[in-house]
Amino acid sequence: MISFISRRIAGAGAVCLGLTVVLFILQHMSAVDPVRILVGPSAPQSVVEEARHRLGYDQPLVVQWFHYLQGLVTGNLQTSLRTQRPVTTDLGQYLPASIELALFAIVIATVLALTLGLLTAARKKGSGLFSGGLLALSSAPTFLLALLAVLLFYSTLHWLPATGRISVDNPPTGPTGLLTVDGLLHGRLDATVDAVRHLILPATCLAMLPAVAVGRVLRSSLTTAMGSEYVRTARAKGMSNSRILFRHGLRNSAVTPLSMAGLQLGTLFAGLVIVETVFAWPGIGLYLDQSIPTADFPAIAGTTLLLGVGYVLANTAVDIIQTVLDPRIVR
Amino acid sequence: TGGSPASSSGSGTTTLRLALSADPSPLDPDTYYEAEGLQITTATYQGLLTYEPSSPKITGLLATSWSVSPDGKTYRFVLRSGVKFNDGTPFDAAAMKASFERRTALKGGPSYMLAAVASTEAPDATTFVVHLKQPVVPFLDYLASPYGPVAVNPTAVAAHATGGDHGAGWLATHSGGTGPYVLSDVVKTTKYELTANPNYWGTKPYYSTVDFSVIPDFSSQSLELRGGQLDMVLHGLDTRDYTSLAANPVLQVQNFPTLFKVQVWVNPASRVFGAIPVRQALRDSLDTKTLTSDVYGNRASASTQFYPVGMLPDGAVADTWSPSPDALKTAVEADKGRDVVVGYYGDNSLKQLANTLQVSLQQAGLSATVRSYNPSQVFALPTTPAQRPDLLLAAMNPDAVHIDTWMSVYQEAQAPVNFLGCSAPAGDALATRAAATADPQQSLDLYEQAARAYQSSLCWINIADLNDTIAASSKLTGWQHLLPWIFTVDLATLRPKG
Amino acid sequence: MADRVVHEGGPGAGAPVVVAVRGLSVTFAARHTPPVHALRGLDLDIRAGEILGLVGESGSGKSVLGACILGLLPERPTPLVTGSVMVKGTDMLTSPESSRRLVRRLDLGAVFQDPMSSLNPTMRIGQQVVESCGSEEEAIRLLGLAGIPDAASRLRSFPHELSGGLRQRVMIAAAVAGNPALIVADEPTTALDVTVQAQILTLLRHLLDEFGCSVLMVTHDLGVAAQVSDRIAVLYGGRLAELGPTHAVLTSPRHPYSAALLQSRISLGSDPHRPLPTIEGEPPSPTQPSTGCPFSPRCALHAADCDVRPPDAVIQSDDAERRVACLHTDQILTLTTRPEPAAWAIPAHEDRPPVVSVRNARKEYRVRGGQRSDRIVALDGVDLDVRPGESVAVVGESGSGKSTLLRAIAGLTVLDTGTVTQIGPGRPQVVFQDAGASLTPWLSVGSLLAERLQGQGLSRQGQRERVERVLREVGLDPDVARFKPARLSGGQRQRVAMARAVIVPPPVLLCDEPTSALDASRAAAVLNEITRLRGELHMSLLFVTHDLGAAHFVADRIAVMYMGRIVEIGPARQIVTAPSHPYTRSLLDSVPELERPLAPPTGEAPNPVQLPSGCRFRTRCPIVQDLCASRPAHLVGVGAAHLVDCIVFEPQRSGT
Amino acid sequence: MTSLVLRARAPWTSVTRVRGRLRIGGGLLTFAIITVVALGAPLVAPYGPLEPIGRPFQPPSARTLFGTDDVGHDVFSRVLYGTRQSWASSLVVVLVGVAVGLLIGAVAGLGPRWLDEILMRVTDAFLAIPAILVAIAVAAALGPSLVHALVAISLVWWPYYARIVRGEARALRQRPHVEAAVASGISRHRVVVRHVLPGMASTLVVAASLDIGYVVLTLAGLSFLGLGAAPPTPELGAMAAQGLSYFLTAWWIPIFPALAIAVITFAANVAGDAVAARAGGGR
Ligand SMILES: Nc1ncnc2c1ncn2[C@@H]1O[C@H](COP(=O)(O)OP(=O)(O)OP(=O)(O)O)[C@@H](O)[C@H]1O
Ligand SMILES: Nc1ncnc2c1ncn2[C@@H]1O[C@H](COP(=O)(O)OP(=O)(O)OP(=O)(O)O)[C@@H](O)[C@H]1O
Ligand SMILES: [Mg+2]
Ligand SMILES: [Mg+2]
Repeated sequence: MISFISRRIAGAGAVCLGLTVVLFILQHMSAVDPVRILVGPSAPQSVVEEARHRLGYDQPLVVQWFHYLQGLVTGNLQTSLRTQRPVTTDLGQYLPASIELALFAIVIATVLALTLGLLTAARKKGSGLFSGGLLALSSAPTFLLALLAVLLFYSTLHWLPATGRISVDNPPTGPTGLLTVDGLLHGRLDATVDAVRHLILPATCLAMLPAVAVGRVLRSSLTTAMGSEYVRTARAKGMSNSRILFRHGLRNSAVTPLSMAGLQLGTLFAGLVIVETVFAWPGIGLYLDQSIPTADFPAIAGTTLLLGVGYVLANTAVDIIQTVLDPRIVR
Repeated sequence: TGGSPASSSGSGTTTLRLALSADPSPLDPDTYYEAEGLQITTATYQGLLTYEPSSPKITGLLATSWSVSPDGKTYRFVLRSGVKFNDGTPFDAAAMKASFERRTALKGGPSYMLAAVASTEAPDATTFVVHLKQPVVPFLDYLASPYGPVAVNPTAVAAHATGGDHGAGWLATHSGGTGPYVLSDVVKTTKYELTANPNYWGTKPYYSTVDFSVIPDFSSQSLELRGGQLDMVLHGLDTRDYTSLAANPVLQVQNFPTLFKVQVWVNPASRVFGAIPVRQALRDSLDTKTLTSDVYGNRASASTQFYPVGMLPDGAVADTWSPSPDALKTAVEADKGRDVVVGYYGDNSLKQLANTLQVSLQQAGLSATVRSYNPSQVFALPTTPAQRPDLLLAAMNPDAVHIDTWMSVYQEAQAPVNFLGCSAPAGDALATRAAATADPQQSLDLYEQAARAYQSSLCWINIADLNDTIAASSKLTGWQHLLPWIFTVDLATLRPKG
Repeated sequence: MADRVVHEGGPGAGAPVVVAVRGLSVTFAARHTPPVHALRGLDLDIRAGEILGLVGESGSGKSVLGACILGLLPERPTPLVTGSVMVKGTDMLTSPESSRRLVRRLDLGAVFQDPMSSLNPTMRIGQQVVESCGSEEEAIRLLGLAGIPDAASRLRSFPHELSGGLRQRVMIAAAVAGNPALIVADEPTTALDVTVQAQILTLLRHLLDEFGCSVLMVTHDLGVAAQVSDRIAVLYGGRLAELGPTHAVLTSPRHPYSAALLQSRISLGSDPHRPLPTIEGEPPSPTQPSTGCPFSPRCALHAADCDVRPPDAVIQSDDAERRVACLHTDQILTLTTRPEPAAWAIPAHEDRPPVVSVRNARKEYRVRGGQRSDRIVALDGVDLDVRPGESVAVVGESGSGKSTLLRAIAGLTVLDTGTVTQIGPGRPQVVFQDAGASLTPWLSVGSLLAERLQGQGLSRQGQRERVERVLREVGLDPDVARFKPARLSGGQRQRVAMARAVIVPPPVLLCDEPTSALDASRAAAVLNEITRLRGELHMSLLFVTHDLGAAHFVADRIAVMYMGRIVEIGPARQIVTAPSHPYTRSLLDSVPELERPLAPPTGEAPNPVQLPSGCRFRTRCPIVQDLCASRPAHLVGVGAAHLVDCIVFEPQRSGT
Repeated sequence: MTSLVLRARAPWTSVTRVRGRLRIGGGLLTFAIITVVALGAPLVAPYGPLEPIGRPFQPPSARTLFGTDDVGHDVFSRVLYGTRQSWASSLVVVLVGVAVGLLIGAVAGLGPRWLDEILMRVTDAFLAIPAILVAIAVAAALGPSLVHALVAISLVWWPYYARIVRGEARALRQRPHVEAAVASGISRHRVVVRHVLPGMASTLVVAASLDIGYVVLTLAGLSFLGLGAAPPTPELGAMAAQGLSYFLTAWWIPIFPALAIAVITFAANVAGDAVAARAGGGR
């Protein structure tokens, strides 16, 4: 198990290195001049070169990469060209928002997926309709989904806010950076409620794709489980359907959906970038989105690496949970 | 949330709610050099001079009067007395001197405006003297430019300077100026809050706070404006949006003239458009009036002068022609079917223009394709000739109203933003001489000659003069706007109707 | 149909009835497939406290009947059910799910075929028993009764941590919880080794005397039924063929099918010198049932009146306990006294040097997920010779290393140490246990067979002819060549597999349990086939099986394996009649014969990862001595070509 | 990780036979129609994708079914071509993925252990970071263009298939029929080609068909971030994304391409399920 995890982490490390290399080369090839953007279009060339030198962009690629790696080990991801602050500082600032959004999305996705799976497995009426509808929703491009949601729930129905994390005055700050939690910690229920209202739309849009992906797998493995012989045994014992579903069905069919969930985290991260842009959600997705047009390489690389690491950790966790869930799994 | 425009959220404070489409780069006036967020710097900082609203006429701001030595090398300013920085520190010549030095020291983009400054003096509190190495014709315009040198509170800088950054780190999210507003609260990628400067020397603004929330998606901005969550959308909507907003009784759309010119940049290396006659034909084939009204509605007016308004006396270098649609067809007979790339840099309107241009090129028998450029690509063009399109549609605006700020930035052969490297040596020579000529009238004459040289090079084909278009709640009035501004209005003069 | 006159009665009828099945018909109607008639009008009673053995070949409807009694028919394909199944006054077909569930909880218990898949793999066995018995103490008690050593400590172990036998004991413990009126046991021992099967059967018997509940013992093996049941019901084509007291049915069957079943049964007594009697033809198709008696197409007594309508199982005039569904029971004796088929002409194998000889073969497997040190010794110093034309059977329980040995000879497994030398041209061919799975599903039979003719310089035409010939040889229609394996029946697939092996006659034919998945009559046919081919093609034969009967039938010599070692090897007859090794003996005593009590070995087979020191069998050996622990024995001769791997027989001791 | 992807990429048993049948009809039909449209776009489309046919911003009408866009292109025609474009793109990505994956996976699954070790380490490494993130990073570095986006995605798409194939190969290798083939003494090459590889077809087809929709969405996402096809390329994602600014004033410009995307994805999913149901049944 330990060796397995370490192998996984090592692999991830390798990728991150590889990724930086790729990015460096690509960025060098690509016909963009970040420095020019940085100092401003009409600044004279002298000023540009000045800045280029200051930022070390005039050094050979290998040297630049080496410096980047040096920074990496000391947790320093260079300075963003756009915000001119250390990328780590920026990420540190935007991360909580993304985490909160992602967590909510995960919760919603889980609920949807479970409903999808259980409805079908329990052969409830309308399960087909439900899953069909969900599938249809998840087939729409996320940004369209998001805009339609805004149009409907914000400008037409006036039910939910469309942008930002919170709209109460002087919202609670610290310790966690998750407004919902901090609200509770500071006894600011209004803040928590408001934060949740802001979360609903983006989180739901974000949850759609993963929910369906996981839901389908869950549905399949649940159906298999419910057709299995140990479930027949349980029936023969005279247990009620629902008890069987939860006691015998669910746990045995959890493994596959879990790994799917792990994979879907990738989709979720990608969705963050889009959803945060539409809903003006101040997270790393938005950060990445704003870094792209200015070719803010340190920011792009930093964000990607951060998300990558998160992804690996999450999937490793998934594997551990699985071994707990199913005693037969050995790694 | 919600509420009526310009809502009074209790306790006598009146709030104006605006949106930014992205986090502006650090708001330190000595390095800040972009459009998004100019609204904030202009409201928080002031320079010695400024322009009169919507006019090229320079007027005093922190300086009440000024004189220039005959050799054009010494500028002497009498400073406004009784001015305080927002923290109460009195503003004086020393402060101005410090500000000049700070800008030079920071070597930011806009620092080039002071590149020629030899030294500055502050003989007494209200006298500020600048010595130049050589005459800089547009110097006064630089001082009036929104990106020009402004008064930055030296005590604040001293207090917050860390590691020789001259307080840049702190000023990225705070303000230390003499402007009507103070940057009082910044939550990056979320909100920027301005509050009225308690120590402002001028008439207090009506709105005691101005909130900017970062809303990247313009549809959302438009929705929030309609829904009353925003009082103003500074830019980013498309023509039809503005039309429908203008039709909306509770909203209004304001258009202010700017120095923006929508131009077709010609690539001299182009197989087709390298030849002057072809450029000529291209120009003649364009019906700028129809184009402009089709694409921009009243967000722009067809260009009639070769340079933005106020840079040269009206009509000095007129730039109109009677469109002859099939001029091009005959001109490119030889190049039938040749591939040409029409690039564009900017919003959907420019995309539209690019496509229309593409169509007429097609009809002329060329096989034209459209390519879009994002900022990082387009500003790399001067250094990456391989990436250059045959024609580039772009709308640029200079830092100040002076013609030099246009020629030296966009037109001279070595100009930093001469995208396609097209230029006219004759023009360059004249422009250089003009810039070095102290006597205003003489240099103006030289500039006019340079202008004609550039015009006849047909490196640039003007299409339209863009307005700064602002959509807002119809309750707002008291609009003021300066020519070089963009995405910006004078917040201090805004107030509710009646 | 419930109001039909039912011919139950007679002496035993006095006993109260737990389950009354009346006119039960079950048809599975899937949307795109023809309806499957699983049961067609069944009347049956299960009396209090009796064990009713329900026998019949695969597809005869045994499991479906069991499911009906439990009220657990699969929802789809939707079954059409008529008739009634009354359990303790509740109709398990029509009454609401809630009340059926109540009956299941209170009055019924169930034991299914495969204990591994029938237990929840992610739930501790303790919980699973508690689910049906309520309290942990009770669970411990039951597990104890089910013969699980120190049950209390096992409560927290997961199914996959137990041996097959223990798992089945857990199932049984759960089944007898809250002592139900009836336990439905659907082939509870089919998946188990003979020794374990024998243990389980004895356990069942013993438990019933304890709890006094009745059992429906579903099995396809008459022997098993014979061992435990009071009465035997023979099912054929979804109908009751014969029902009666065990002894009576086994000694004097009245239905031609029962009779044929008894004759074709492979047992230690079957005569190896002549073909086994088999039932001609194929079993009835469940999709187009015949109008008349389902058995008539294969029946020797078949007459015109048989095909009018299916005969009901009527009470016999002379014996009210027996019911037979045949119009010609009077002629039954003509069947049982049929002339035996002619003996085969198998050339006695010459004493030329062996075609295959294995020397000191050793093979270890690393245990997945265990420590690096954990190894399973699949083969440990095995020597074996197969002479030209000779037939050697390797018997042993699951995990004893039979297949590994065979795979080593076939060259599919590389030995860790030791040698496999093969004299003569051509490589050995293998017929695998699961013939169906050993045929590539997406290739036609023809191409599968032709494949082996590559590089024989045959024209397409020539190849086709060879294929057709070999198909006829194994008794298949040449058209089969065009079919994909999926279209063939189990028996046919087995034959195709054989054809594939012999289309180019190999020096040695290796068979890995070719019959263990087949019904008695099919198995008999296959054994006949193998023996015949062996004679005709002068092949040697290595036959791996866990069935001593089959071994005795096909083999000249039998090698008995235990935990990776050959513990005894000798002439088939001697091994079966006069076994020397205690393990061989207990193996023999575990074989469920019709009229012989079982004497299975005690205890569990040791964990292959930590084998006992010295002799591996000592932990279960009835004649164990202290020396056994000290060192492993080595093979010693106890007769002509008869070797035993047991200290007791080693010279210096046998002297004293 | 080993079986992670394999397990994760197995949503196909999901469809019960009955629903399977119902869906197979609808799904495959839509699928077929889309493919036809994609292939026949030039024939079906009333106008060329880049040819302005009238005034911009014309709402849907009899002449222009989906209205005209900001340049006066016929949105309907562009959607048809876009369908073709997106279709081809996702097909390319998936096929490249399958090809590379098949090669690497098969070598790993059937080759010697050490080779398997190496190849799978590499694959794991690739899988350790979500494909789409890498795609974003790469496309961002390369600059916006459909080709770049495709390159970016293809670059990171194959490992999934490598995993699937490798797993399948390992599984098949243990299957009795392969053993039997080996035992029957035919050449190793023949065993691989005739007895092993065909066995992967269904799994691969299923995985691929379920993926197509996902790729289309991914492309759309990249386009939204300005990393996809640059205008005026008729690529659905780009059309929808760049049309977003007209969301409120000329809804038909972004909505119809987006709907097309949704339909493709939906059909691909359903059809994938259907294929899966078939494959599942076949097993
Ligand atoms: N769920 C089902 N769907 C369709 N047909 C079924 C189903 N269950 C059983 N059958 C059919 O009903 C008939 C009887 O099946 P059953 O399982 O009772 O036979 P069996 O005697 O138990 O055979 P075996 O000894 O192999 O278990 C067979 O033809 C079988 O194909
Ligand atoms: N490929 C393998 N990997 C690991 N262990 C194996 C493998 N093959 C066989 N074994 C182990 O080796 C031992 C002998 O296996 P083998 O299949 O030869 O027994 P067998 O007598 O054929 O059993 P069965 O009657 O069930 O076929 C068993 O404990 C089995 O678990
Ligand atoms: Mg059965
Ligand atoms: Mg075996």
